[in-house]
Amino acid sequence: MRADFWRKKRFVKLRGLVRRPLIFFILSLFLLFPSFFLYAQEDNQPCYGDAIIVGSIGEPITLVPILAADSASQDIVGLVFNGLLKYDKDINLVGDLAEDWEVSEDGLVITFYLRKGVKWQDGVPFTAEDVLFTYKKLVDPHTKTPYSGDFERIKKFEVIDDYTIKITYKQPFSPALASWTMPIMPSHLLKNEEDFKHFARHPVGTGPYRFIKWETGSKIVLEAYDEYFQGRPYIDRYIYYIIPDQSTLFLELKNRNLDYISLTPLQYQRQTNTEFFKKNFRKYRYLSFGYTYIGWNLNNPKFKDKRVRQAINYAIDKEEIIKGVLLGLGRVCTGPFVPNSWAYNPAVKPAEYNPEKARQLLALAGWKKKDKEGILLKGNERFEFTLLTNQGNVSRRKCAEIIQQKLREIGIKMHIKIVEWGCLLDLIERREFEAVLLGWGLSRDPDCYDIFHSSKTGPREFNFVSYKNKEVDRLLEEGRRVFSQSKRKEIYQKVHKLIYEDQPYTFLYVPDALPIIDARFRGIEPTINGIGYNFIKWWVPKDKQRFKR
Amino acid sequence: MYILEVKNLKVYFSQKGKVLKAVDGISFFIREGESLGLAGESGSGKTVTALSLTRLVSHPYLLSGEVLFRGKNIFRLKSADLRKIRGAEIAYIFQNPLSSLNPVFTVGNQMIEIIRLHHRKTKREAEVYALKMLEKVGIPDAYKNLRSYPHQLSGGMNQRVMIAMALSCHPSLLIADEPTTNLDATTQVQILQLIERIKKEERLSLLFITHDLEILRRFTNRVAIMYAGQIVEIGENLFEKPFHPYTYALLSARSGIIPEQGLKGEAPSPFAFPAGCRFHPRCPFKRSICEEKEPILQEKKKGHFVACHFPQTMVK
Amino acid sequence: MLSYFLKRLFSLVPLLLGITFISFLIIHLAPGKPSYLKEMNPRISAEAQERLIRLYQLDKPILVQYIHWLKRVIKLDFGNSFADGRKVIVRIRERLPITLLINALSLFFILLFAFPVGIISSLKPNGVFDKCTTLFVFIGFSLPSFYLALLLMLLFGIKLGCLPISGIVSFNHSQLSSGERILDIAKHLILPVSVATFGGLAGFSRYVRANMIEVLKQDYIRTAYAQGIGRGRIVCKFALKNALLPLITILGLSVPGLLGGSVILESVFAIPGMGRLLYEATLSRDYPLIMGGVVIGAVLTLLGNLIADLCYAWADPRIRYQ
Amino acid sequence: MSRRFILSGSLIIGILIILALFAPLLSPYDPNKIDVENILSPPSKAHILGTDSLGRDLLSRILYGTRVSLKVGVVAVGIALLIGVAIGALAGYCSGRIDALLMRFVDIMLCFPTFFLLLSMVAFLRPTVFNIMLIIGLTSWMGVARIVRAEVLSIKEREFIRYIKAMGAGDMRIVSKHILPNVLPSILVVGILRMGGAILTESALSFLGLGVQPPIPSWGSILMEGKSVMDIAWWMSVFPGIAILLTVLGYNLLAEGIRTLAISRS
Repeated sequence: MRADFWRKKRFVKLRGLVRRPLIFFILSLFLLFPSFFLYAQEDNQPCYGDAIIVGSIGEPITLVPILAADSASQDIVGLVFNGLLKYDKDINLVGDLAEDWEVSEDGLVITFYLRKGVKWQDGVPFTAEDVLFTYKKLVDPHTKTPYSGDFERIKKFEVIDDYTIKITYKQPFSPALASWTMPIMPSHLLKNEEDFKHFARHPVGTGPYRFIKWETGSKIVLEAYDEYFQGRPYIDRYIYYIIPDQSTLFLELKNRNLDYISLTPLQYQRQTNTEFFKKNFRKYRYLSFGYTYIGWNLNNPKFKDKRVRQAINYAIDKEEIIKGVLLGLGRVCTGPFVPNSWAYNPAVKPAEYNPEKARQLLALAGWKKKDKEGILLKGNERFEFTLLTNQGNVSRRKCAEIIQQKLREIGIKMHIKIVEWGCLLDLIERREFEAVLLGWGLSRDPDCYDIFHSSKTGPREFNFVSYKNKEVDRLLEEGRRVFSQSKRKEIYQKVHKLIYEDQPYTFLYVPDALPIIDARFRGIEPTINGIGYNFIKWWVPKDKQRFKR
Repeated sequence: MYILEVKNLKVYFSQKGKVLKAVDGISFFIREGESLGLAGESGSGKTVTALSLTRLVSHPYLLSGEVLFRGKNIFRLKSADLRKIRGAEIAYIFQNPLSSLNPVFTVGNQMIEIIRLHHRKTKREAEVYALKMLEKVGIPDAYKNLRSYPHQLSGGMNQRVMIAMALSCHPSLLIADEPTTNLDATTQVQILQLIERIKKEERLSLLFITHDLEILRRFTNRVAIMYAGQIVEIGENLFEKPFHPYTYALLSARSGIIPEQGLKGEAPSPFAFPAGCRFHPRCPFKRSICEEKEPILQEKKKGHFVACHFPQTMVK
Repeated sequence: MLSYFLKRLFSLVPLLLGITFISFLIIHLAPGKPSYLKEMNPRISAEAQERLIRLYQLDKPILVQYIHWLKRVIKLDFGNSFADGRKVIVRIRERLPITLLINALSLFFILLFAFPVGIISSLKPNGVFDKCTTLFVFIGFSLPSFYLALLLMLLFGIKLGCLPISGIVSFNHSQLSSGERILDIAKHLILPVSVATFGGLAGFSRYVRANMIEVLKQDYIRTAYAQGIGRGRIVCKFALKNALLPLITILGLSVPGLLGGSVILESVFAIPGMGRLLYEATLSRDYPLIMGGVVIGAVLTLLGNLIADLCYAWADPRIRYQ
Repeated sequence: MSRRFILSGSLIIGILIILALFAPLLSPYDPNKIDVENILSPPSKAHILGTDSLGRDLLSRILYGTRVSLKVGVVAVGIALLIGVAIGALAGYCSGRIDALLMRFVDIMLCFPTFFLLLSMVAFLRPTVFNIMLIIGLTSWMGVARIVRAEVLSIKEREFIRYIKAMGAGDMRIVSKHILPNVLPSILVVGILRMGGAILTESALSFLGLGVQPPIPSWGSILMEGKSVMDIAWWMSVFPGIAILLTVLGYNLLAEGIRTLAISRS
């Protein structure tokens, strides 16, 4: 019905022409040749216009950049705001609002030279004042921001002039640069607003798109910002529809009411191979920045033994999981870095599926005998444990079920407990778990100090598996001190190897991102950084544009 | 001329696959202006008889025979025609006036409803008329009581309302089904006097059903006695000279009211009546024939019929 | 009448207090903590988390928290949602209308169909019509609403493709003319309202039938017949008004069930209503939002009971004049 | 009529009990046998009802699901009856202040949207099968309490109880020996009826993903999975629902049959 709405409009026009075939024919003779050249030219020459309609399951929670923690919020925030720095297509940090930056010899001081002539979307010039304001808000104890951590390492924040900032850190901190991808908020608008209440739903940034409106539960509309400092984006409007149901989302795509959604593996493999989809859409597939793992509570006597963890790694067939859960759309994960990160160590090869080796390792660890049920025994203790995961994530649930089967085959009885997210966090915080099945979404910077450093095992800290390795600790500290990427690469590749050796996690898979986009969009160039990095360069040829201004 | 004549009326019900013979072939008549009393134990079929006279019995398994009202066979009437007779020609007064009046409508509302049903009257006129009727049956403060709900009135008052409703369409036959049973003694007398008065005033014919033989003796010309779905005795001066042992037994009960278990033994089950005379298991005079052959109603004296193989001449 | 009303209204206060206190207790004693984040994020430091907990006063004893909460609620301030910092009242106001609309519509259709169905089957108990409706009633009782929803979605949404299967408006709702908008919402409401109606219809038509059978046995119905009143009028006026009485109470009591049913219905059809809001709030331990929802739910329930009581008193003179 | 209800109801329940008991014999496959080569294959000779999204045989899973559902019905109702009868009998027998207090409590519990109560409780306890049963029991005893109280109140007033009391029997004895047996028929009816309700509740919880834990096959959780693949695997959302429908229908028929039988007897 909704699709018909569009189709009908176009049909009406066509029918009008077809009804007078002769005129149509003559007209086209006149028009054909010049237009041929025109179009050919336009096919390579980006042009302005049209709108992109994005479908999303989730609705943003807030559009205040320093509060936004969910992916839907970040989708919008990323288009409306800029940070001082950003990642380019090869995941290198480049200037965004900062034109240039300097790191002092000792790594303690970072100086940013801000871009001049940048204007907020309400016309007010962007200055160092805005950066200072954003910093102050980030470290203000009354701000409910989850991102204060990186900024609390700042000793001194100096505004040299309107376009120069000098930031002094307590210690050298190389991830600091990455932290300044944090979007900057306008001081002049927020100085007097206490809790961002209005701003959260009416943001003003420096970014390529201006916020127009947000209809709760329905959609968010953005419009190209004509004076964007990197040039106006080609696509006029960005419409973000919230459709909280996977099947409806797909149905709307099929009706060509949406231009851009993320597919599930099932949809990618089974439902989009028709002629219709091939003709009207382009599917993309690239590795995402995240991985799924089992975290072992290393304080638990069973999992303290490295051999046990290695045995389990051998016993789980990751390829089967990727086939069963992702329908093949993913890669085996070999450590805390994903293959498209520069920190990834290609020399680390995933352990093969080898239940025999697993049994041997377990036997070495003392799990030799089996009871009537076929469960391994060590003394009187049965090898039995519970794997926790969160409710509402179908892939993890399936993943857990496959692992359960595989471990049962080597004589380990695993129970699955699916609890809601809040509950899971609580259990993890209190260390009341044996194993958890979770995923990490990764930032582009490889620093994983918070996850694997032995000092980060406190109650609300993220080394909840209590992993302790002196060598890894040392490397992680060094990785934070050193600013040179080539040196850091060396360091993190060592970390990668050591962690895979230790198996504090059983690394399972890196899923593929599976976006599908209407075929009329041009300029999409997938790289290891995905497709979103050059969104402002996407365009639609004039004759294919669907939405006129 | 008979106002009502009943011929071989049978009313059966079906319960749990068995046939319940509530009324099993009775015949009687009521003359114009006459009062006929109908007496019998509970479950003998009195009320069913009364109801079936205007086809009021619900879901009968069998309803046969003839009921001629002024010569018209009620059982053959279309329901629309029947409705014109109900209330307008044949009116009822029931036992338990409180439950017989609709609890959620005012007295006035219910009266106006039926007045307007049978007469062409505006609401206003109907109300005035209802007031008049209430006054006629001796309801004080009629205007206020017209706006009362049944539960706000006493039992006697409610029965007066019932009577007023019954009279409001000038029926020619009034069927009073135990109208005084659940009332206290003084009210009973008042209601009976009222019925007697209006009967005279309106020149009504009356079918009076009751347990209370004393009342019948005082208020009716003739009496019919029912036992197990049949009339066992009918006639004038029944009480002076009953022929049927059952009637005799009833009369000899001290209070004159038929008690629930008025006689030795139990009333027979309506699902399976005894063969022969239905009274024989309890009859002190039974002989072998009583167990085999059913007695038919025979005229023993002029206008006095008895169904008994050995009618006794008994003087009370 | 007024004093009766006030008395009833007053008696609701302790009930409301009891409900809120018990919920407060359950919610806060339940393990798990508010999760403002949908995924774990290593960029969020432990100190930042501590700070949030202090800001939300979650470190105080439960009773103190409850009293704080109560004090604010008396001023009609339900606080701000943990999830997005917006006022609870605003979030509920956004979601409540659609839930009420669906429930009101389904209630309307339940009544619309239940009365004829119940009355007709009561006229001839065990007749053909009655047997058919009995079958329908049993299936209605036994069919899980979400399963019916799935079947309807499968049939109308996917196989036939003629009805939308989720949400309440089409994605291009705001571009439609106002007439088309209403049509659009109506189309989206067909499936959820049918599902909600079906379940309720079974039970309710059964009640109507049982009550009618009971009432039709009453003496006053016989009186009405004896007075020559037509059957139609007897059933529709004399009997129905009496049969209505117990139904009013049942309607009043059905409010919590309806709210509970909304959770499932709204989850299946992805409707942004109260049920779903509360469900999500419970899962993410959004305490202020849960409590706001509990209060709204309890108030609606108690109001339902109160209105039922008042209707009963209005409809039944026996109570009114006591 | 009532006979036919009882017959068909007990036939359905009987068959289900047999299916549950002999599930291992009747199932063509191990219900947890994962087969990633056969994900979501439609009904065929090899898999009569098709396979799920991990390639497991749907028929086997539904058969094993019978065990969960029947168990949930019986245990949850047992708990509800235990609490409901205790509170109802106490309130009805003691009357006065205790009665008022208990009934107020029942009122409060009834005013909760039940499902919300369930959700909070599920969060409170870990979702093992037993806990699910416990929670359903804990949230469904109120109706039982009310019925029992009403019945106890009416029986208490009867002559024979007064007589027994006059003979000096103790309260406990009167309640357990004389009153409760008289309440038993209505408890039975309510119990059977609730069993259907409990099964519905369990499947609804599992459908929302809050019910029994995998890999235990529960009809509700199969349906949940079915919804997510509705557009490509209709069998996943059709068959488990039929199982729920039949089971609950069985209980409802049985309860209705017994109820009408009890009414016509008395």
